[in-house]
Amino acid sequence: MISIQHEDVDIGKLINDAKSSGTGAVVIFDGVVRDDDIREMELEAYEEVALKELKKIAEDATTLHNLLHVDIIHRIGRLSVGENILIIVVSAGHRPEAYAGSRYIIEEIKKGVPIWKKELTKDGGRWVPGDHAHGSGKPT
Amino acid sequence: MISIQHEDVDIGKLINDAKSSGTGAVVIFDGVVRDDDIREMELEAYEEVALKELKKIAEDATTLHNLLHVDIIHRIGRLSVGENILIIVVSAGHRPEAYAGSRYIIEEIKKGVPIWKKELTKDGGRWVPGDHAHGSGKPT
Amino acid sequence: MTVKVRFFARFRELLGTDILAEPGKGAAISTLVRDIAQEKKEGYDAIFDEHGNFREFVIVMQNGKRVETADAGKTVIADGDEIAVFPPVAGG
Amino acid sequence: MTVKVRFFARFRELLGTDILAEPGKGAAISTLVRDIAQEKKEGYDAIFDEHGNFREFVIVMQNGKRVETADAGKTVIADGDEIAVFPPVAGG
Repeated sequence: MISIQHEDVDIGKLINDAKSSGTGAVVIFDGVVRDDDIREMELEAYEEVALKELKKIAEDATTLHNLLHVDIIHRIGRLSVGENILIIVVSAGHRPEAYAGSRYIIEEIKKGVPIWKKELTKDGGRWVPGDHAHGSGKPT
Repeated sequence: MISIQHEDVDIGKLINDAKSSGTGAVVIFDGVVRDDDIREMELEAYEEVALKELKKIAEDATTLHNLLHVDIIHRIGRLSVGENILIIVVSAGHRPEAYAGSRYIIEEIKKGVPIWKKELTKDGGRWVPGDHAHGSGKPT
Repeated sequence: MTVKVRFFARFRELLGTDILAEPGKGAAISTLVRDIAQEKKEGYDAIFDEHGNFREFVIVMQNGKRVETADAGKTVIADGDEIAVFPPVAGG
Repeated sequence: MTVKVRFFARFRELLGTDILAEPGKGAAISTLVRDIAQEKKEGYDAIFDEHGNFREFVIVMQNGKRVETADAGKTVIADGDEIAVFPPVAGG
């Protein structure tokens, strides 16, 4: 499942569904709203494009790291401290591939998928600057 | 929770419990019985020593990688294909620490914790050779 | 012809989004965006520098594909296009 | 004095485990393990080479702490000790 959605997901169920007979390792990344003196976080996406790019990242990760299954769920809307922002579930035959595939996906998302975060503090709001100054990937 | 046990665990609950206000990333490793033409796997541990070593690994990982929370659950007994063998949950402020801490823990477990696996096939059984020929860590 | 302009994040807050515009035939992306942004000085200043060029960090897409801002002055808009303009991304 | 010898994995299958032994005062670990293993040739051969030395991969612990097998011939057992002997680990 590749999805941009408001609702949270059942990670335990995703893990079970990620397993097939060749699975030896499942690695899950769960990005969480951190309490950097904020009340909430507001997430916004260019949904159609972001979803297409997440699908492309999942495909590339599968090929590059020999993955058996990939889920990426990126949440949008208002999220409180401690809530899940991004859940990545990957399965592979062996652990090196599962770790590398998981890491590849999160780094690619940070690099180029059109999603933005605003931290809502008691003094107002602040857009989170991206990790990568030039944003959304390379021109195609 | 650091544990060697027969029972499975609720990974979703572990993830929730791993979160604190400083948590920005949770990484979960789930090692699974892979279908290498086997029927089941039988796991055996030198329990008291293995548990002590898992605790030491968790402490070292916490210090080295600035983790906020660590769970390690290693199962023993008979497990079928697809069942969880080892679950590692780590939380940290940021993703590089969470990934590095998780990886550190699994590699240390592979290197030195006295646990053994026997693959039960239709032709009998076969003890799995370890990743590290000389086994259980350094002399102390 | 009708096109839709979508701003995101801070640009959306300053300029709104899903703006339907009717540029003349042969209009370039940068002209279209400049015309819309000019209605609100703060929004214009967020996107364009003092020479009227896209600021270095601004990202522009035409129908979901990135257009280098340096080329946006010669990239012509077609009927039904969706033009998106946004600051650096911060997902994950 | 009484000590307990624990074999694990393949060694357990060949020799049993949780074996209570009463070695004489001053007995070394290697002597104790050799005496017990000798009762079953296949078990003995799994742990010791043709010169009666521990095979290179064998791991020995005294009360949960590793003892180099090269030193096991001069490491003396104390009353109540737990001696563990096992093949390379494969957890995780």
